[in-house]
Amino acid sequence: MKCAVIVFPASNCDRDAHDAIMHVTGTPPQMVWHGDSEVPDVDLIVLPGGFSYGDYLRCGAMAAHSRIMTDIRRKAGEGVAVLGICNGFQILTEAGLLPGTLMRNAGLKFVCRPVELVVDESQSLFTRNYSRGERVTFPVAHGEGNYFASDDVLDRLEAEGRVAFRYAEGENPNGSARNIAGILNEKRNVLGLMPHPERACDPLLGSVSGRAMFQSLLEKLS
Amino acid sequence: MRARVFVTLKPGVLDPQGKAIGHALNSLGFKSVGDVRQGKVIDLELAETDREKASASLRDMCEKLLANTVIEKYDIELRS
Amino acid sequence: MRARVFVTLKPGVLDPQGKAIGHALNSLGFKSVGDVRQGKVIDLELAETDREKASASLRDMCEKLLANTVIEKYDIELRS
Amino acid sequence: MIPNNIAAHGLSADEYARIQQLLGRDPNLVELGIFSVMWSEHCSYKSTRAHLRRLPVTGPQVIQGPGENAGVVDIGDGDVVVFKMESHNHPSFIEPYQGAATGVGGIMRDVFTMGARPVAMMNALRFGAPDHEKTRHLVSGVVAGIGGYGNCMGVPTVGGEVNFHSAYNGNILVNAMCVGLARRDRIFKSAAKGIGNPVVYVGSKTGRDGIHGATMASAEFSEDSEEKRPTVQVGDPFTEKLLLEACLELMSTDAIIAIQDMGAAGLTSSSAEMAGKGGTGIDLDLDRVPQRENDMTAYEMMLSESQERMLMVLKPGREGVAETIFRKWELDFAVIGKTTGTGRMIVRHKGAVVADIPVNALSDEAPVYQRPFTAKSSPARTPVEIDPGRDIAESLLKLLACPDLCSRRWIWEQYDYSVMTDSVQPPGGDAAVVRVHGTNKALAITTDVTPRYCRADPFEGAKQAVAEAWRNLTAVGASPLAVTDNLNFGNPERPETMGEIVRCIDGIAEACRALSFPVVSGNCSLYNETGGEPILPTPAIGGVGLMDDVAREASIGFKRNGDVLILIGEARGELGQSLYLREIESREDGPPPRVDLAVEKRNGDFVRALIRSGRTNTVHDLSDGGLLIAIAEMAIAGGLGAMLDLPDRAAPFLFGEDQARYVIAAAPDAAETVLSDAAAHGVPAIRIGKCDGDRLIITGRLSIPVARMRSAHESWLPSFMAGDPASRAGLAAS
Ligand SMILES: Nc1ncnc2c1ncn2[C@@H]1O[C@H](COP(=O)(O)OP(=O)(O)O)[C@@H](O)[C@H]1O
Ligand SMILES: [Mg+2]
Repeated sequence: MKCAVIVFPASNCDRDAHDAIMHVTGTPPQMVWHGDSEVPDVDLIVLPGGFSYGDYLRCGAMAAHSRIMTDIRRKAGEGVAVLGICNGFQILTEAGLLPGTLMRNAGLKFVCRPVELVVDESQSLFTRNYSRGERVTFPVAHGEGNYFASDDVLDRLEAEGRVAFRYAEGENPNGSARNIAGILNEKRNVLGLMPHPERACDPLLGSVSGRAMFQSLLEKLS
Repeated sequence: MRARVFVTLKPGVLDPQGKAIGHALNSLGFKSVGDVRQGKVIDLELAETDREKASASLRDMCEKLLANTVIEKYDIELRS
Repeated sequence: MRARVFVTLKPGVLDPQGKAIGHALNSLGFKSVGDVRQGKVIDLELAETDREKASASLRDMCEKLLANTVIEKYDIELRS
Repeated sequence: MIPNNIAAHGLSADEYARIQQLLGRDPNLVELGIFSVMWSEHCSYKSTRAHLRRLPVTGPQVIQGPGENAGVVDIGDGDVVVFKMESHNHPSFIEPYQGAATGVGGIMRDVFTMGARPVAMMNALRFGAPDHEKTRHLVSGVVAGIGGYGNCMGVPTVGGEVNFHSAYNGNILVNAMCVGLARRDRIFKSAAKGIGNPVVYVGSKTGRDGIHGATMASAEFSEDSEEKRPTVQVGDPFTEKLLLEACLELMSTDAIIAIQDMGAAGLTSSSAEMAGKGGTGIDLDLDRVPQRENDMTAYEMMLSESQERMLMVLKPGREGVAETIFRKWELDFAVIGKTTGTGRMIVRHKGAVVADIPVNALSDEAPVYQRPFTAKSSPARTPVEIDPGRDIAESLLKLLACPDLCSRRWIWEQYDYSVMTDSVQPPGGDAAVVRVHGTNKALAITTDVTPRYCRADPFEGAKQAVAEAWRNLTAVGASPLAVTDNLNFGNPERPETMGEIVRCIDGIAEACRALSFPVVSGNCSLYNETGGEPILPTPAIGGVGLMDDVAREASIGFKRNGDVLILIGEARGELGQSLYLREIESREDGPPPRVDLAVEKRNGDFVRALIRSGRTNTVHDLSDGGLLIAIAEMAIAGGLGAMLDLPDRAAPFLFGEDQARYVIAAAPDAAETVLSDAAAHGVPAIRIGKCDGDRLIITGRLSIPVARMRSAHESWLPSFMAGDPASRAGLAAS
């Protein structure tokens, strides 16, 4: 599997994403600068977490206009897998590649902790190595992860099986609508999620449940 | 030319922060405070003298960057 | 009564957000944009009909909670 | 020069006379400003310098001791750890969010200036009494500010400490520590060498931020409009993140001769220090300095404390390489001067020379004082009287929920502690454990001091701070390496306060020497007093240790039913200055616990060996609150109870804060070996019970569900903070 991790100004989980992918798949991803006009020919594009452009104005808003995004939009349209984690998820919604938006946490504070998630949809490139209803633990670390969309959009996401992950009952760290933690696009080749699977790939760090996501991708995309 | 852009949440979109401010004000003793909503104000200097052109350009900025039209609306005020 | 409170950074105080927005607008092709500063706007409903009293109370709210007067200033606008 | 103006610049008449003598004339206003900041307590350490010389600063592991931007310690394989702690107390009191945020930014720059990538942040915080009107507001702002900056930088904040005490009502303490990693052969220093080399300014533009308070009073500014007032520094972590990446990128080339961050007194201190250390002169042209505001004066530019800026001396001809990198990261870049052979700092503005000062007048000639002091004698070691009839369960629950002992989760969950995927032990344990990326090694990090001990007995208290840091590192299985300190005190011109400073330094020196735990960097923050009320003497100790095998780490949580609990170390029942006395008996008196450094070392070395040999992976050191609190914390962390069988059930045994002690849990067969080994090493060790069920039980005296202890421990801080309207409204991060 060939993979690229995009580096925006003040991305800060780019190295973590790189290492998790390298660790699970054995191949180092290419690091691609936001100012480039083209992503190399890869099977998976990762938009990592961080504070692109300081999260100023709105999280992900400025990164969504980076030069590289034009090509990402095109490649996503052609079916290349795109994974947006945390700030990457915010960028994907700002870029219109995923519906809805991420608002400030209901508790109005940044929150960092491991949270329990329920895999709500295992029929996707990203989640096929999980089973539906499986519980996994990924850390969250964000100030604006409160997923919001109109009721129609939420109904549609649910009806089409596009809610990939939900926070387990009582675990919602940010007030997100219908406990949504991660969603797929219509063609199911784009996933955005607030929790960090790349921080859950090493037993020393408390959870390895993120590995299955990278393994799913590896098996499907190789 | 100077311009001020207001970016506020659309009616109906929940504003947890505004609500929290309202609560905080009530508990500080400002009992007359009802609904509170918070938005952004962006002040810009523009090297543009034509008001029409400035307006059009500001609208464009709002659509492209300054507002997230999924949840926000914007208003533009030209000054001087 | 409805009121709008503007909370903006005092002149001279660094505004990293405004700076980044200006930068982003320039690189989106809005070359006429110069200095940009960002602030907050807070819309409140008040169960108060006396304008004087409303103003005084709003000023008090700003001093106590809405503005951080070490770095921010505020302006109050009464509407309707 | 008008006497008023001299005083407003914080200079004494004698100091001014000395300046006239050094210059051979009267200084102009710009020069006066430059002297005032360079000769300030903050930059010159004039009250403490003579005493700091007594600290041990060397050791086989030390590569760079005090004197550079941060200390550097060898961790093997060509890797080094670079660290320092620094205070941002006063700014955080004025504007808690920005004060704390820029404190974090400042200490990170100190570390990456040395060529290190920051890998962990710590914060040692002291606030006023919980019921003081400002406390909540300050807590919420400071915590949000630390998180706001550190989180954006993508450097995990992995631990710290927090105390509440009325002595900090008017002077909170915000001490931030940054730990970074570098390669031994890629360390950067600040001595400007060579003549004619370009001096380069990078980072953010210069504004009127945080200009020395003196400017407010000085003549030139008296008629200035509101717009021109110096302002509070606002942090821009986004720019700092770019600056970090750009600097590290440039450091991988060979372009840099010297580099220095612009911290307090910005351009002045960075240029004077670089030239001073390099033995060169320096010429600066202020017209080339990137400026954020119109019409800035030379005085303002030289004294501005705008954040996120660096000064570098480059090899001639490498300006282009550097500029390309900084432009790529969209940062300002300007050649603003050059090194010279004149030994003078010459500043030009609008074509005129506005300052011309011999560089050594600013550094070597800065005043050093032997201030008079009165040293307090140690309090008498008479037994502390207490009410013997109190209910243990009630005391335990009250202590677990008290402001100084309750869980700090409300704080650390606002910090991204898991970014960089090396935080093997997140906040909540004795020391944070951070893996050295891509290796099996790990760093252990802690910050400690018990100010109430230091007030009662500065010498013993300071020894205790070092001993506790050393013990916390040991408790996770690390070998303590070295220390950074942050000496926070009141006004040194008062003999009693100066006595606290002197005795605390003596205590640190003695403990660091005895434990082979040298001081490699540090910071002093004096004049922390309001209305004649000084803070408690607070010499915060930041300790760093090394683990060769990260898999062999111990943590505090109970892990298995049936594990045997062993108390290591002798219990004398020392209740003087204990939290038990303060919280249960409402008294702050008596002598603090004795610190026997030889015993500390012996017991600690024994425990570390147990961890390394795999006999235990459950260890907690005993400190605030004593034995029963430690056991309760272990039970809460592990979600597992214990059945205790204690030789003594009186409060002094249960809650005494005797030093050099640990509780460990070991499997039954390992426990036998531990006890016999201890006997062989002369280490006191007794069996005190076993892990069991979901309650903490002392038969006949106490039986409390772990869940009940947890809720007592977890609820105080969140409910306390819920009383802050600004925090609840999310306005702390304005
Ligand atoms: N300001 C803070 N930021 C992050 N973590 C903190 C802070 N204060 C305390 N902690 C964490 O809470 C735990 C308990 O702190 P403390 O009681 O001071 O530990 P100890 O007594 O072992 O020194 C530690 O893991 C510490 O790192
Ligand atoms: Mg401890």
